Amino acid sequence: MTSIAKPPVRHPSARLNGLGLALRDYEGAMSTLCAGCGHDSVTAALVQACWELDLPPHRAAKMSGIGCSSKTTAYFLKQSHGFNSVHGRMPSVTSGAAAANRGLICIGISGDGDSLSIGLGQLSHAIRRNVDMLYVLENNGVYGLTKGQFSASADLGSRSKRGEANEQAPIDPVLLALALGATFVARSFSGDKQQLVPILKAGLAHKGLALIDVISPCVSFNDHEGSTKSYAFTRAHEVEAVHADFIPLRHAITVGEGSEPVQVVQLHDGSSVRLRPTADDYDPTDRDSAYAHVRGCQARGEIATGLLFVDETGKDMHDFLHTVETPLIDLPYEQLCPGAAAMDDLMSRYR
Amino acid sequence: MTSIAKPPVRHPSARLNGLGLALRDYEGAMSTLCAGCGHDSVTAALVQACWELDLPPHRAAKMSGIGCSSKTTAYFLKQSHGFNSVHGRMPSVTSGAAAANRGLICIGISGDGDSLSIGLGQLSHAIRRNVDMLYVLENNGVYGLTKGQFSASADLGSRSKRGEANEQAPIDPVLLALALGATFVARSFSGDKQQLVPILKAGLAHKGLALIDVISPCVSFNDHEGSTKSYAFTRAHEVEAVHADFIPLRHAITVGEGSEPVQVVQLHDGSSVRLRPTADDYDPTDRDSAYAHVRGCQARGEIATGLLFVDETGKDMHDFLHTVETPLIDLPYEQLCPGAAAMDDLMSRYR
Amino acid sequence: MNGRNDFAVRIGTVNGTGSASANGLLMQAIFRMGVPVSGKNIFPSNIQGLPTWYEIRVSGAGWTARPSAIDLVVALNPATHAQDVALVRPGGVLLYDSTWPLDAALHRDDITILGIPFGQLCVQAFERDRDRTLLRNICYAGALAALLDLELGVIETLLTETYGKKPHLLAANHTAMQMGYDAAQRLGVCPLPFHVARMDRTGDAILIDGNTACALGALYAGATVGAWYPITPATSLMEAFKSFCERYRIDPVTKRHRYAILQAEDELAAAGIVIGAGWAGARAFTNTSGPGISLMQEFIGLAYYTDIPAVFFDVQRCGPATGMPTRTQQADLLSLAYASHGDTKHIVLFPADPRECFELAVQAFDLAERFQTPVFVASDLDIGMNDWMVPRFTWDDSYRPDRGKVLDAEALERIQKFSRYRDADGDGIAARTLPGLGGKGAYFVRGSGHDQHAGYTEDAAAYQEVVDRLARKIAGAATAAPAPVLTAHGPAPAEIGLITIGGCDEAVREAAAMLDAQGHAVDVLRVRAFPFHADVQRFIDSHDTVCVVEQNRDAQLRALLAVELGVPRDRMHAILDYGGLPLTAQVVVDAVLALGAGVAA
Amino acid sequence: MNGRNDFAVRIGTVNGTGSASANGLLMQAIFRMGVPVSGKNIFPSNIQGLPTWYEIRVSGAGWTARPSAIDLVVALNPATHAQDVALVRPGGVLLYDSTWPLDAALHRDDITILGIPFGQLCVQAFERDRDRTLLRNICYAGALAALLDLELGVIETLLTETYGKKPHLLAANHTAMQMGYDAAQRLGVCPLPFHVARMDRTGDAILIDGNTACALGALYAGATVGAWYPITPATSLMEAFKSFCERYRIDPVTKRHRYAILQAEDELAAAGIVIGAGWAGARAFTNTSGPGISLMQEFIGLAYYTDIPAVFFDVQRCGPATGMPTRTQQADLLSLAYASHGDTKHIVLFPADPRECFELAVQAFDLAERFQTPVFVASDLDIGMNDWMVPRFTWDDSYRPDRGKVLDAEALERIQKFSRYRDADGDGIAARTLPGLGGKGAYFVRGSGHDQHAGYTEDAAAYQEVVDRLARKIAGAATAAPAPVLTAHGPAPAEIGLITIGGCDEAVREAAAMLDAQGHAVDVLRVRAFPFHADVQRFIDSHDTVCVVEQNRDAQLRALLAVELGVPRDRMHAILDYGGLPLTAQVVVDAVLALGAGVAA
Ligand SMILES: Cc1ncc(C[n+]2csc(CCOP(=O)(O)OP(=O)(O)O)c2C)c(N)n1
Ligand SMILES: Cc1ncc(C[n+]2csc(CCOP(=O)(O)OP(=O)(O)O)c2C)c(N)n1
Ligand code: SF4
Ligand code: SF4
Ligand SMILES: [Mg+2]
Ligand SMILES: [Mg+2]
Repeated sequence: MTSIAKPPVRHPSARLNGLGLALRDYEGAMSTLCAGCGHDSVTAALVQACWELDLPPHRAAKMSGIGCSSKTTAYFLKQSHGFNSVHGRMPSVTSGAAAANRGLICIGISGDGDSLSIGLGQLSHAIRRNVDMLYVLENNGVYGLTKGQFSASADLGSRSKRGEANEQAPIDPVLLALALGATFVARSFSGDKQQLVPILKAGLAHKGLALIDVISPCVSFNDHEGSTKSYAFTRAHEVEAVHADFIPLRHAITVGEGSEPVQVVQLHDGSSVRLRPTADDYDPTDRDSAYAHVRGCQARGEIATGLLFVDETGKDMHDFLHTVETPLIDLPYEQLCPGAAAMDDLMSRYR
Repeated sequence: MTSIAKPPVRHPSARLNGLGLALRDYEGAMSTLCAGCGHDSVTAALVQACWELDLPPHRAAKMSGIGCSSKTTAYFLKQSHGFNSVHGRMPSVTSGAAAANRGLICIGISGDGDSLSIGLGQLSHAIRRNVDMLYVLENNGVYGLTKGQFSASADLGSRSKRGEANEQAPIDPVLLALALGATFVARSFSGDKQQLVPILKAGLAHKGLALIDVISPCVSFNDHEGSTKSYAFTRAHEVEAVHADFIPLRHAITVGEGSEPVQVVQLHDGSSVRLRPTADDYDPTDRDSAYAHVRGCQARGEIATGLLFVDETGKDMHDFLHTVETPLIDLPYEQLCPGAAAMDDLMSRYR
Repeated sequence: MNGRNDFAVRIGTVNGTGSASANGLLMQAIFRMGVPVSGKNIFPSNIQGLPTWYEIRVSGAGWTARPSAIDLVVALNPATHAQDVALVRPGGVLLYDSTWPLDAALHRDDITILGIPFGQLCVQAFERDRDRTLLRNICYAGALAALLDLELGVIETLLTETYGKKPHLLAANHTAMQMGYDAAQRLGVCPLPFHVARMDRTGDAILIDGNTACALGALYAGATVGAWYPITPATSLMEAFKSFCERYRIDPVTKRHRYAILQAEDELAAAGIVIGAGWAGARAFTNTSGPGISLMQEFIGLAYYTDIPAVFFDVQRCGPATGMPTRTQQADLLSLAYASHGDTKHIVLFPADPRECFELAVQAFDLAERFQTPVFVASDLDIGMNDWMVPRFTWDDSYRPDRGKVLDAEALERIQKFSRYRDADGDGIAARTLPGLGGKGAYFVRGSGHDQHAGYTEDAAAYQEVVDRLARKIAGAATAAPAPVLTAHGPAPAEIGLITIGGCDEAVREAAAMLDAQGHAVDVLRVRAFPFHADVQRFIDSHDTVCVVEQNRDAQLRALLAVELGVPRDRMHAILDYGGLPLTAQVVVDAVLALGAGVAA
Repeated sequence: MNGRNDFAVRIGTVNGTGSASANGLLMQAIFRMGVPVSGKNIFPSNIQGLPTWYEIRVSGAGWTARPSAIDLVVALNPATHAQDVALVRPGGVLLYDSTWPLDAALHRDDITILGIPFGQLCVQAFERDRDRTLLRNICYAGALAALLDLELGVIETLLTETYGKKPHLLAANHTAMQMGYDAAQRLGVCPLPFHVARMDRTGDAILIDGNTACALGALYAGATVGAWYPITPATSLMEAFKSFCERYRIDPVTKRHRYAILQAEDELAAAGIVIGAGWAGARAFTNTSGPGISLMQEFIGLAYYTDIPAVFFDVQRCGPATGMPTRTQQADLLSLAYASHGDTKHIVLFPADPRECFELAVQAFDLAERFQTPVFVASDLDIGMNDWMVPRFTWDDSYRPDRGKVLDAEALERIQKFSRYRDADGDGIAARTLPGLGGKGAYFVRGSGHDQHAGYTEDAAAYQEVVDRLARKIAGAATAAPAPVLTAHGPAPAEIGLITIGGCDEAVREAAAMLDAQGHAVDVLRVRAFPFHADVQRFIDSHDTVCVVEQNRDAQLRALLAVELGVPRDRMHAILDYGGLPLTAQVVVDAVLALGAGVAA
């Protein structure tokens, strides 16, 4: 594989966003994933979401581990710095980058192998630390890049290409995140851009870690009959709990259209998500009802999708750290070094 | 520290168990933990439980990671093999030992640092693999052996000895285990031997991984005013959901005494636990109600204890592996090596 | 390299299009014609759509190293035309898929350029897209059959063996093959000057890859527990072990397994499982590559310090970091030899080809149990994933595993006190007991300081006694581990001695022959184990010029020789090749000749 | 060692009983009397109830290495009476707590045995159990004050400084001290032949431990991100950094922090955080010990291969595995120098004492940013956790961090195309940009194969260009890193050259002086950085007999010298000490003399 740059032609009539950028400006290198791979749809949704959000490319930091999914970071936001780190350890690298420069908008991309096997501890602790980041888990139930072994998210009874059934219960990142106290938990489907784009936008605007589990089928190793992470199966079993509309800061917020119950969650930057539950009495701001809903869907063989839970009041890593507003990397050295006089003074403590 | 062997004097009138062994036969080396450390009470409960269960010491394998808690394995069952491995990795070592010799009764001891920080991934995956083992998590909210830093189970607002308040939300091993599909989940308190011993016994008899979160105060670093893992705080806030009585195989099972509602769960070796919920309508065989109960307690500032959930129907690691009944280490070499004729035959596949 | 039964072909195509079976077919056909053949797959680290190459070398003389020059390039991927054209040796041939044009700028006068519209032919002949893609490969194989004079009968037999049960597929493959064959014939150049002619030099050989061979070794050694985490290029080792177990290790009555394969959550866990299983008495192993070795460092030190047997297959790939997962290297040598913090030293075995993978895998388990310590088998991508022609494997039914010093209940009876780490025999190896035994055989394993009785200690002398014993133990392994293999130029030492390791062997021996042909006498010594056998020292002492040929940037084998044998570093010339492709003889020849004055005829 | 201002005391007690403050009091008092003093804490890896020792050495000549012999043992723990009695040098003194009897079998004729019932005195004098335990320490300190002729005024001042704000405590401490003092006076032996007499040799010195000093270095270097996972003996480094930051790095107005300290979930995460922060442009560091280094191997390789600065403090302890966490060693040298799989080589700095910890910590950050690579500061438990007497630290306000080649928006404007890994200056160091810059400065970091433009590659030449650059870059660090320190016997090279490293320095220089006194001329060279400075080679070349003195079993420093400089291994005699305690001069002297014939007077 070699990264293939796309020709930088801009269509004259291309629509521009608030920053005067076209959609193409949010794209990256040409994908080298398999034709039809779910991950490429996630890329497209990310491009769309960032463009619609007027996200300044230079402020983004694209973070990933290793896997087909983790290659996604190369395929969008070519004008942003990116970091394809080591397998399962993206969360810690992102924590460090975010600690050093709180001005960065961290976009982490991972896979089910990367996040739920080797990286389960790091994902869990990034949730606990509530690093301010978007965390997209491109979930296909297999290790794509190493050719199709079951991952920890493979469902009970799901069959491999060779026909073997998975016997171990899956780890559901959504339940895990809810149990660990995540402040933004969603699930979506790479095949459902309508649903995915607003969730990505809300996740980007959320303060703290926004975990989005995206079912993203692997056409090479897990899209066959008998797989529960195929396009067909996901389409047939997806049940949206809450539809999210994202309303950027600059738009007026209109609450409740018609008779539909709508809940508006104000995000820390002033933007908001309008949550329209499709299930009765579903409260996306109540952690326990979200958990119960997901479990209920599981019991019925359904896949709960949508923005399942959001808590905009939680503290994030920088709150815990009590760091100054200025990114640490921008502090002048003079504010960091106590200097010679302080040293002399200090030395008397050691006599 | 040097391991100090206790003098092997046996009191003539000592009560003997079914194997003709006295309680002292289940003890280990002299503890080198701090006087009053909760972990020593857990040790005593383990000794009691193993003795009462007539557990054959030679069949036990005592497994641990690193920490004060992990030293526990040295202090009981001196006639058993033990393995004090590396920090946070006891679950994998135990998985290997159990895979090699399914005849072993694996007793894993860990701490909150060992299991919820560095070892979170391994604990989670041992749960998923449902290794047949007792997993005792001696939880004191701090790293004892490294002198009292907050661990990932430190509660919000709990204060360190120096007075600093913990700001990050705790990881609750019980919620985590329930979310991950553990088949036996309990919480107890090292100060409550009455409750702890039967739970340990049930855990030992359980087929699959039995996780017992034992609040086990650290007198040196986390037993002060302001700590939420102190003896005093735990005593004051403990709420028992279900009281477990363990009934060994050889005893007759008497269901329901008096008017108390009692539920009997048959364990795979024929023994059983009698669960007596102290809360109305608590069903310890329902994962979701257990989860809800623990969350409910949390919300009220209570600590849910007791045998919270048990599912005796789950498959364990050897079920997933479809391994033969004979421990792998006992298979004669002849049953393992295909031999020369098979080799000759096989070679034709490579021509 | 440019004659009958002496040439090389390189096929450039796109991965995920199914060319592997066509390449295998070609290899197999040549092999069945009795002519030594070898193949190297040069593939990208992705699943579909990127350039990939396959090199086939035909060598009546039996050389199977990667070819130093390419006689015929088959260019099926327009994206790599430039690269592909450049690779043809002067006087060689380029065959391209003329469905797409070849840029005129790429034309070369010094080669023959042939075009066959494989793509177009398949579009005309087949309906479904998938078939068109897949059968294009068989189509070029057919063309090569004509160009290289392969026996059609052999090819037909192979097709029948593969597709016999699916007549529809068989027919389609036959059609595609014939189509390519005919098209090539029409070019009027068949056979090419370099082509295949039946011989009888493969009768006792097989074509097999090293990962399969390692798996077979583990199977025959009686390994029962395998734990791993997927990683290229190690993955297929456990996959092969699994399929062997499914064939040979299922209880015929209960259908239950006489093995346990655990796909762990990561490499740390895989190492832990293997160590737990080894402690419990099973022969256990894991397979991984560089990143996994880095992650296992802590656990490796634990097993070393607590005398626990475990076998680690490191199928090396190009480092550092993630590096090039589909390229080969021998750059984990230092990481393995001294793995883990603190003072450690480990037994490492270096197979040179799949046959040795099999043999050394078996020995690895014996050494691990005998010395109660981690043993590494350092293979690499080239050995592990490419098909090599090697003598068929044989098995001696009288083999019994060397379990080392394990005390059972009876043996325990006979001794007063069991001290787990007491060096009773003076060889540094202390007897162990297995969990499940209990009683006075029970002991406590700890990675923390312990004395010879396995008791906790912080006492300097008691601590030192144990680590000194470990040093003696591992030193003893130098004699027990496989001795180096000498390929001598004559009875007396030659002037030049080449020391090499692992898969470099083929190319180095070929280089020696080439140098010989140019009047330079060269002996070759291939090291097979660390710590080093005394013969290695002797070899160095008896050669004026010593070169160490290896595939890494930093001359890691040479470094180990300098440290362990005390040979001055500069007494050994480093010949290094680390671009990620298997070594060719020419690289070695050039390097030796470049030593210049020092090398006399 | 047995005279005025030249002797050593060893105090044996039980940990968790508060003896540290008494030992500190004694150290401080001697120090304030102007007499050079050093202390070594020999403590168990648990929290409470086990034997622990503290050694104080008084040396008017200024030697601060661990003493080779003990003149006075204070035995407060009956459990270790046997050991403690055995340790007294012939002619020395044993002082025991006669509250408990001393087994008659332990009596020795060649020493003076004194008893004071410290426990009993405190039971009589104090009410509460806790006070009785704690004040027993001050009581023995009082006795030592009498026996060693410490100035009471100095002690009173110290007590007042510590307890001045708590009159009740001050009074109790005073009572205890006086009680011990009086009891000792009554023995009729005060002062002992070896005792303290005021000098003026500590005026410019401080007493400080290396972990505190490293923390101070990080503070002054402008490090803003610290990530760690607790581990003995590295823990106190981050704790010290935190308390310095709380003092100097809190915004006076908002009370917010100009630093971020993350207690990570494990060492892998700590490494990841530091690398992420380094990439983002912060000066970031982690502190750990051997097991952590093993766990960080994969990440270290990533940072090496992607040119990311990061500082790692490895406070070494006794390995392998968990080893002896409260004992010292220098056994991670190989693990650090070649950390991670694949070809790697890292900059490692070796401070010899706390003052150098401070200086090299600052340099570590400069080197890491200048060379864009992980830099290790290899300290150890002895340096890190014991109080050393060193010259006070000074700071030059003109210091500015060397940020290396970082392109800002303006610089970027001036160039056509930004190629992250292009070696424009021929020094192997390519300019970087920081995230947040965007535009043409944006690039993609990958641990997989990349070319000089940071593009993905699997091409051999493009790959090699990058790893060759890395090799050049690190080679260049040999000159930039701190040069070795020579302690020459005279203007011309002595016959014997001792090479040493880190905390061994004190003992080795003392040994050189001792050997000199016996007529052997010895030069000492202390290596301060890996890769090695050219002076190291010169030193070896100019000495007939070369010994390498280090604290590990496998002569790791010597191995590195053999590999990197090409010095034949056996050209260097290994002098090894690895029982876990700080080195003493006598060990070195004995080893050098044992070389025998080779060493002329
Ligand atoms: C330490 C380490 N172990 C193993 C690998 C091999 N490896 C690369 S990607 C991958 C799994 C990727 O699975 P997932 O995260 O689900 O991504 P997908 O390819 O399915 O999108 C593995 C095991 C590696 N690169 N590093
Ligand atoms: C890899 C590694 N990192 C760090 C340590 C240091 N360490 C020893 S015990 C421990 C924490 C123990 O905490 P916990 O498991 O809660 O046990 P406790 O002492 O509180 O019972 C740590 C961090 C280690 N031994 N190994
Ligand atoms: S293998 Fe699967 S996950 Fe990877 S690129 Fe192909 S379709 Fe996507
Ligand atoms: S430090 Fe705490 S956890 Fe450790 S032994 Fe003491 S009381 Fe127990
Ligand atoms: Mg996946
Ligand atoms: Mg703890």
